[in-house]
Amino acid sequence: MWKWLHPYANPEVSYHFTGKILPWLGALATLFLSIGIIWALAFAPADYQQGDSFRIFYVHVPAASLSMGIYFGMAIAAFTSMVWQFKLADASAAAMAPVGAIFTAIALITGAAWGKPMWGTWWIWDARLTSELILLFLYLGVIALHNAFEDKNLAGKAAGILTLVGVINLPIIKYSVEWWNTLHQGSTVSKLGKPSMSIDMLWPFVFCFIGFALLVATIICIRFRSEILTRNSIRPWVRTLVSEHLSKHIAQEKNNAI
Amino acid sequence: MSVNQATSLTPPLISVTNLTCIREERLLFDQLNIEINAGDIVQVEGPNGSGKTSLLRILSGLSQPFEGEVFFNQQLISQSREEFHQDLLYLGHLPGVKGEMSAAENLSFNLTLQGAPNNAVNIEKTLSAVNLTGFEDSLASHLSAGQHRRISLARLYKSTAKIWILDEPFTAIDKQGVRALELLFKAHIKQGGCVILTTHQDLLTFEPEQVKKITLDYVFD
Amino acid sequence: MSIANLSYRAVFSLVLKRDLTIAMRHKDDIINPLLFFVIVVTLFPLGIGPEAQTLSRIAPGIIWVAALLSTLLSLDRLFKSDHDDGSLEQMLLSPHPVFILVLAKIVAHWLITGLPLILIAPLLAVLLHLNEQSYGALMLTLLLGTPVLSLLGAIGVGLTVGIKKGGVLLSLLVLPLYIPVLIFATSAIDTAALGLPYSGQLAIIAALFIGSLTLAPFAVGAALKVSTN
Amino acid sequence: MNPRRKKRLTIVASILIGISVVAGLVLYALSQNIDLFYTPSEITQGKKDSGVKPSIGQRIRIGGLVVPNSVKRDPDNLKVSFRLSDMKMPIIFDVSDPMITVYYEGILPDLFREGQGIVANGSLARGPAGELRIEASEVLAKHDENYMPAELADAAGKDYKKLEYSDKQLDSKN
Amino acid sequence: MQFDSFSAFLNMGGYGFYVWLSFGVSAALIAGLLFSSLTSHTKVIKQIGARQQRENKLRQVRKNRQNSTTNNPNEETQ
Repeated sequence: MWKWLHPYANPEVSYHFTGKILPWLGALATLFLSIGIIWALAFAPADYQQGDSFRIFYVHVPAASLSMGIYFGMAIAAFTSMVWQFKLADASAAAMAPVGAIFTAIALITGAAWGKPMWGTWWIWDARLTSELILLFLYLGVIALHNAFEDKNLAGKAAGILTLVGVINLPIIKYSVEWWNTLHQGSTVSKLGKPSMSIDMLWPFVFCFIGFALLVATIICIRFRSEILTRNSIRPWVRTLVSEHLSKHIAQEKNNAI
Repeated sequence: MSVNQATSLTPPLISVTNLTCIREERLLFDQLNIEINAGDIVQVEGPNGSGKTSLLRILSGLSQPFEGEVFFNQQLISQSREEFHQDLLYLGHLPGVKGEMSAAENLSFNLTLQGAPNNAVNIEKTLSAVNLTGFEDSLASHLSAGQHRRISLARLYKSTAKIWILDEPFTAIDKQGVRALELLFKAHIKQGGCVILTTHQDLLTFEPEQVKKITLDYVFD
Repeated sequence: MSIANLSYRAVFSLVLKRDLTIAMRHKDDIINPLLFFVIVVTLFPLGIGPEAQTLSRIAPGIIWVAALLSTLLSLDRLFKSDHDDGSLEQMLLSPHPVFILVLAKIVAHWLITGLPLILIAPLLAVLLHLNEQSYGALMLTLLLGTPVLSLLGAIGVGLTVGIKKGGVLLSLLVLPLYIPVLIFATSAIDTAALGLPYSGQLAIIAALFIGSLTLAPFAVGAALKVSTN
Repeated sequence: MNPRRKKRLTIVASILIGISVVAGLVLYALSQNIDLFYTPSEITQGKKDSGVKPSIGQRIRIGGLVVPNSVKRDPDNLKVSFRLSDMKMPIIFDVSDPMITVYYEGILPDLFREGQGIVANGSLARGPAGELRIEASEVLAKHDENYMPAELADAAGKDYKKLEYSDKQLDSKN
Repeated sequence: MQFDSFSAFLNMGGYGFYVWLSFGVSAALIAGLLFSSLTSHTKVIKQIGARQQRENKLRQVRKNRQNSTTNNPNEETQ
């Protein structure tokens, strides 16, 4: 079952493969994001209740769901690396952590900027916000652990353990805060009646969401490639690649000088 | 590189295949192959920082190599951990002696943990074998570094393990002590055990050809 | 071969006895976290003001946060000294499963730091004018919750024991993991103060306790293998 | 059974027992109603299962629906009062419904409006006529997950005007 | 187009500060991340290159030494 995956488990192959798809990912991300953001800012209708502040939605919601999604991906990578001793999985987890942290921070900041005019406060200790904040702490812990070990392989394993412990912790925290502070008492405190999101608001959201997802994929790809290089720095293919790259660089500088 | 292939009829006690070790992004050794049989005494040599300690830690299962496998009785050590550790005695740079416990308590705990038989009488005997008579009940924190080392070396006298992996066992030990240890090694390999050690001194009680050597040097390719 | 087949119970009590002996001869380990706990708790009335009503409202939070911090402070001793003198290596190389040794060390840690804390907590609660109805809840949550602190903390120490400046990193890793215990414990005590049943919160803390008791020793074992590499 | 097998079995069995105990405890906890949240009817009549009533002066958190036409604002300052009722469908009230009046001074969140669910933190007090009231220190409105343009909201007959504040009211705070 | 003028666009119906704060902070954070990711890739390549050069130099030194003593060049001997 895993056989077809095997060629991609080779660091060299995946380095070159990600190098090939990277420009396409980047171009698609730019396309979707520019359409989505312009549509969201200038053309989407304002919400009947929240007015134009509703436009924050187009950054906030994709960032929040991607921050969770990236953590989930990181946990899967940690699990694969632990069970199947799959070194590339560690590299991908290391590539995901900073991206996830930044998107969690974006979700928190945009959430606060939206909450201030709408709820009347920058911050509420409710289930979603608190668990998102803990998610940020977990990301920071994982990053700190990655940096604390000199040996990247060990760092990957240690961070993997923390990631998996965090996965169990996240739903507990979400649930615990729901009990402790019941501002989000689901159906009872929400408005009555159920009009779904109107279609001319939904389309820009779809574009924004796909655009952000592609952007995340692009950045993870870039970081993943650097991680592969650091972890395989003694391999001959990395050596030749580096020397080729450097000689090209030197030639370019000479050209510039002339 | 093999140390001894003459006795290929009996399977080697420890064998190592394609061992590669990287520390701090530096290649310490590459594609190392070793076979160690019962009755071998192996000395690992090399300049400082050439990976002697790393090799011993990988052999004992404390560290994982970048690549390659270590087998004990032709089984991966990660898969036969309990059997392997039952037959292994590893003494690293650190003596593993608690300052808050007396010499006798330290030895007794270490022996019991390892599963070696012990009681108050033979603990005292063992400690006297390493010249610690009279210090049995003093707290280890009141003893010197050399005495700490001797407490940890005392375990060798009671060990039932076949494989001894010793990282610089002679540091802080006087000449007489070194001689006693070497005699102990001799008895151990005669009984079908093996000793793997690092030391900067020559093993004087052994014939030079009796000691197998693994020489590590800086590798770049 | 047969000699080494010590039962799990024998190995467990061997390590437990050793750690308790060491702690008894090195009393700082017991007294310092306890003193820290007491001092942190007494700082709050000085900082907030001695108003009984305010204090009684925030008492559960103060006691729990102080317990959390003093546990964090004492965590360092859990594996650090063993790592520094090489006994940790020897334990990892013993023929016994690592989780049983780890569990014994964690239990010893709790007996040394958690238990004295529970014993002194009611006295401090008096100083903080804790609501009378809440004492039962306070004791029960501490009894079930402090072992969770030791168990989860051990994972953090296991991960950072090989790192030179692991102290700050340890709190970054461990404190987020402590949040559920804090929330449910203070919620239980608050609910008890209102005279409402708090068995739900208590059940969750018990679940956290049993869950971390079964899973944490394995996580710590894996973490120690990584960080002593 | 050989001792190694036996040991392994003990480990697996204890993990399984541990996990099932955890599951049992969580299920038990879920069956218990945990909240620190009072609805107006619970303040007057006590919690449904335990019958516990909050006492005067106690800090509580109340959640409910802002009763239409109950919002009274002082034209000179930021004082406001409104009545809260239990959530119910449709939003039609009669005199017998339990309601609690909330007093608050400050700027209400933009999403605050009549017929909307809100949460207020404050303390329970007794008014001049002996009735229960809440003196709120904080009023929070939750936004819902439904978004629509104003035209659609008009068609659906939604009330979406946000509160306006005069300069005089805003000045009174200082 | 939802807005009549550019200033109305900037004002965002009174929520300009919050909307532009959100979009601005997000854009800045993502740009920073993207920039650091791109530079870290070239940094890694340069680091590996530097180490390679250092090792080449060491190898050269060793070769010279070995030539002068004409020792067996095997790295691991029995």
